[in-house]
Parts: sequence; structure tokens; C-alpha cells
Amino acid sequence: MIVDPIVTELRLPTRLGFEKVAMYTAASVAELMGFSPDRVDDLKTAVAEACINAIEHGNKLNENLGVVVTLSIEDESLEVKIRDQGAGVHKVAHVPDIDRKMAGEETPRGMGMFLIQALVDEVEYVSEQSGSYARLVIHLNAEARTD
Amino acid sequence: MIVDPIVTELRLPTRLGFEKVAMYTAASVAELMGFSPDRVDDLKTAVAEACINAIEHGNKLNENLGVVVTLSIEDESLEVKIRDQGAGVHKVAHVPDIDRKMAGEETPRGMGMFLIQALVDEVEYVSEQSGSYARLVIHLNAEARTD
Amino acid sequence: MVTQTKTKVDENGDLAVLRFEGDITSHSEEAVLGKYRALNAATKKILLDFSKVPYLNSSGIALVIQLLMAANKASQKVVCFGLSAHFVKVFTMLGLAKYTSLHADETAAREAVG
Amino acid sequence: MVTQTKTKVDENGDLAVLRFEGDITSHSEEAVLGKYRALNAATKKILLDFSKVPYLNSSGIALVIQLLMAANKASQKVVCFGLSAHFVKVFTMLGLAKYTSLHADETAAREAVG
Ligand SMILES: Nc1ncnc2c1ncn2[C@@H]1O[C@H](COP(=O)(O)OP(=O)(O)O)[C@@H](O)[C@H]1O
Ligand SMILES: Nc1ncnc2c1ncn2[C@@H]1O[C@H](COP(=O)(O)OP(=O)(O)O)[C@@H](O)[C@H]1O
Repeated sequence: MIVDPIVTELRLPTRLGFEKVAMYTAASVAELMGFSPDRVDDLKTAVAEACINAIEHGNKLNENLGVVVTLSIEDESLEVKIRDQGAGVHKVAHVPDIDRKMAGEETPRGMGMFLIQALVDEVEYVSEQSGSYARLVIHLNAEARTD
Repeated sequence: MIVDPIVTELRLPTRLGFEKVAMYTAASVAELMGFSPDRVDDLKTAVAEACINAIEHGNKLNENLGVVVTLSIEDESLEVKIRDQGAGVHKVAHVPDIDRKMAGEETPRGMGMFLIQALVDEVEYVSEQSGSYARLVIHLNAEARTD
Repeated sequence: MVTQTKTKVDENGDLAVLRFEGDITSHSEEAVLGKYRALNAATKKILLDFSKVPYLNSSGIALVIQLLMAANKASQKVVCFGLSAHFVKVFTMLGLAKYTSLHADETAAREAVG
Repeated sequence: MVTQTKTKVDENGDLAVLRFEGDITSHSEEAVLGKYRALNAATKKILLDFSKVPYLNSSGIALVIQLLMAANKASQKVVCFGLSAHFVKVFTMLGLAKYTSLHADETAAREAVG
């Protein structure tokens, strides 16, 4: 049994493209834990989307700010916090409506938060004085999400 | 032209196995920079060996200590510092002698520092009060090392 | 610091194949929509080849949706192939399978487009 | 937190093939030396299959050197195959090519061992 979680921390510059670094770092921690390739793919997309949001919306592309990704290995799950220096998320994930998108009634974008929620087991958005974070949890023994 | 280097930082637990996380993090930064697959492989092995040494020899497997990997993107090169909380390296890399190894006159181990030096363009070992680091530099436009 | 997506275009009568190479992200507008807009006017059937795309993010998928919107208006049929199992799942979750079909390989895609 | 290396052993007369699967590191002693020591006494030729080994570190290579030492003493011939170009370079840098030969695939390795 692991008493203290084993923590890996990654500090990224606020630059689009670096979400891939977070993606591969998270994937390699998940692989060490024995996650299946399917679940590693789910995690990669979720972490990348959360980092893109931290870079674009949280830090508003301000290169003086940073993004911090904290990966905590627990007994049966991996927790990933993606922290930016912005005001945080104060809405629930919008469920994209492909018919409305195709009709031009809804922006073709706006799918990141929905994907994160669909691909991992738990999501939470927290705002603090010093910044905000998305907290993602993925369980080791859960099936790959197919819904 | 990049004035300030773009910095990515990774904090790892002192546990064997986590050198693979550093390996993939470094590889993904090098890929963003446009390094060739050959050179990315060289970097992966060098970073992994330096992290194993930081975990085993620097931090002596003490899980209360950490390893910090700093990746700084410069115009034409990537600098990687692998920092531990030990006393540092005070010798030059031993060149392994396969004949002596096969004859049992030299330990079969002792190849990590040699590999690091052979695979990247610059290596330096620095000791400070707070700890020590290996500093590796790999050039974007150098050929893959074949020597 | 962002690798450019390349697109090779094969045109043959009313059929066009867009072969993407590299990640599809917000930086891929020219590679996706630019190449689509440059297709010849006779194009009725479009194959999107994702077999050399290791990673798509939601902004990249938004470009694919914009392509599907334009093709829908122009009464062109679009089918996709070469997505990994993960991205087949993601496209399906997002509802894209309603406006395009997802095939394992080019042979299956060509059959589907008729 | 460290994945175990697996080794499948194929024995046929005086020829044995050790097929490694997974990373070869300081944790692979049983998978490399343990499996070598358990080979039947008639073994004269040994093929090491690295085609399913994504990563070897210097401690893992030290185990391969120990295997070569033991085989050398027992007058057994060892040949390797399936290493990536990167690890062919690393093995060569470290001088292992003096005590074993490195081949692209099993067919070439079997020919080399005679
Ligand atoms: N880290 C964040 N900080 C602040 N706002 C955010 C963050 N992440 C998401 N948001 C808000 O939620 C909205 C929806 O995000 P998302 O579903 O990922 O789609 P998109 O990024 O394409 O707009 C964003 O437009 C933004 O307003
Ligand atoms: N980060 C480090 N801190 C302290 N000592 C080190 C460090 N890295 C290497 N060394 C010393 O250098 C020696 C040679 O290291 P190396 O060539 O990697 O081989 P090995 O790790 O197999 O002994 C080690 O045994 C150790 O004494």
C-alpha cells in the first residue's frame, strides 16, 4: 500500500505545442503504473485538452506565466492537476451538438471540456487566489470509456 | 531569435523506473524542436542514464529526496540539467574496456557516464551546496554520434 | 515550435483524397480547409486519410467539422479512414459519425464512397 | 512500478533462442541470467531476440555482458538480433560486437550461428 502519493511535477511554458510534452509525461507515468494502452490514450487526450485550455484561456497565452502539471500516483488511480494562473472555469462542460454545429448555429469549437469529462473518471475545476486548476482522476481498473 | 530560453522543468521521485518519465519528457521537447529521430534516441538514453545515476548514486535511493530535470530550449540546442541532492561526480567518465570486463578484471557495470558522454555534444558535472547536477547539451544541427 | 501539417492531394475525376501528415491542431487551417477549398469544382467525393496523423486535438477536429459543413453545403460526400481506435472513439463521441463515415483503410473508404 | 521483463525460451538440440519482452534494466537479472542458466547442458548456440525490447539501460546491458562472459567460458556462441539502430550503435560503442554479432532479424542470426 502506498501511504504518500508518489508525485511527479511538470512546469511548462505558456506556449501552444507544449501540451504534447504534458501528454507524453502523463502517458509515461500511466505506463509505469500499468494502465492499458486504451486508457493511456484517453488520458493523453484529456491532459492535452486541459493544458491547451490552461495555455489559451487560463494564462491567455501570456508567456510570463506558467502551467504546472502535477501527477500523483495513488493505490488504484492517477490524479492529474493542471494548474494555470487565470480565474478558472465557472461553467459546466458544454455538450457539443453536432447538428447545431453543422447548421452554423453553434461554434465548431467548444469540445475540449466535454472530451476531458468523457475520457477520464473524475473531473473538477477549482479556483484559488493564486490561480486555478483542473483536477482529473483516472482509475487503474476501470474499463476504457466507450460512451 | 529566442532571447530567454524556453524552460520546461520536471520533478521526479527518487525511484528507479521514473527515468523513463524523464526520457519521454525530454524526447517530446526535442521533437517539438525538430530533432531527428536518431538524435532523439541519443538524448533519451543519455537522459535516462543521468537520471538513474541521480537516483542511485546522487540521492542513494532516498525517497525523501527529489530529482529535477530542467530542459532549456536555446536557438540551436537543448540543454538538460539533471539535478540531485548528493555530493556530485568528481571523476571523469570511465571508458569501459570490454576485454577486461569479459576477463572478469573490471565490473560489468560502469558504462553510464561513458554512454552519456558518447551520445550528447557536451557534458559537465557541477556540485553546489544545495546539490549537484549533470549538464547535457545536444545541438540541433549536429549529426547523430556514430563514434 | 509547432510542426506543420502537410497534405498531399490526389484528384481523379470527381474523387479527391486529402492525405494529411502530422498533427492536426489549431495550426492546421491551411492543411485542412485551405486544401479543401483548392479542390477542383467537379469534386463530388472526398476521402480524408488520417493514417499519418498521430495526434488531433479538439481545435483540429473543429477544422474537420468546418470541412464537413462546407462539403455538406456543396453536396459532396466525405468519408474518413486511417484513424486510430482512440480517435474513432473521439470522433464518434463528438457526433461526427453522423456526417461522415469512419473506415479502417483506404479500400474500405473507396468502397463506401461508391 | 517497474514492468517485469518476460523471456520465452525455444530450445532445439544444441540451439536455444531467448526471446526477451519488455525493458531490460537492473530488474531483469532473472529474465536474462536466470533463463540463460536454466538452458539445457547440450546448448552450444544461443540467439538473443531483442525485437520486443523497447529500452535497455546500461545496467541491463551489463546483464547481457555477464551472459556473454558465461557463454564464452562454456564455449557457446551467442548472436543477437532485433536491436533497433540506436541500440546496435550503443552495443557497438561499448565493444559488445567483439564478443557477439548483431543481426537485423532471426533469419540472418540463424545463418550466422551456422
Ligand atoms: N483553464 C481555463 N481557464 C479559464 N477558462 C477556461 C479554462 N478552460 C476552459 N475555459 C472556458 O471554457 C470554455 C470551453 O472550453 P472548451 O470546451 O475546452 O472549448 P474551447 O477551448 O474550444 O473554447 C472556454 O472557451 C473558456 O471560456
Ligand atoms: N549523480 C551522481 N552522483 C554521485 N556519483 C555519481 C553520479 N553519477 C555517477 N556517479 C559515480 O560515477 C560512477 C560511474 O557511474 P556510471 O558510469 O554511470 O556507472 P554505474 O552507475 O554503473 O556505476 C558511479 O558508480 C558513481 O560512483
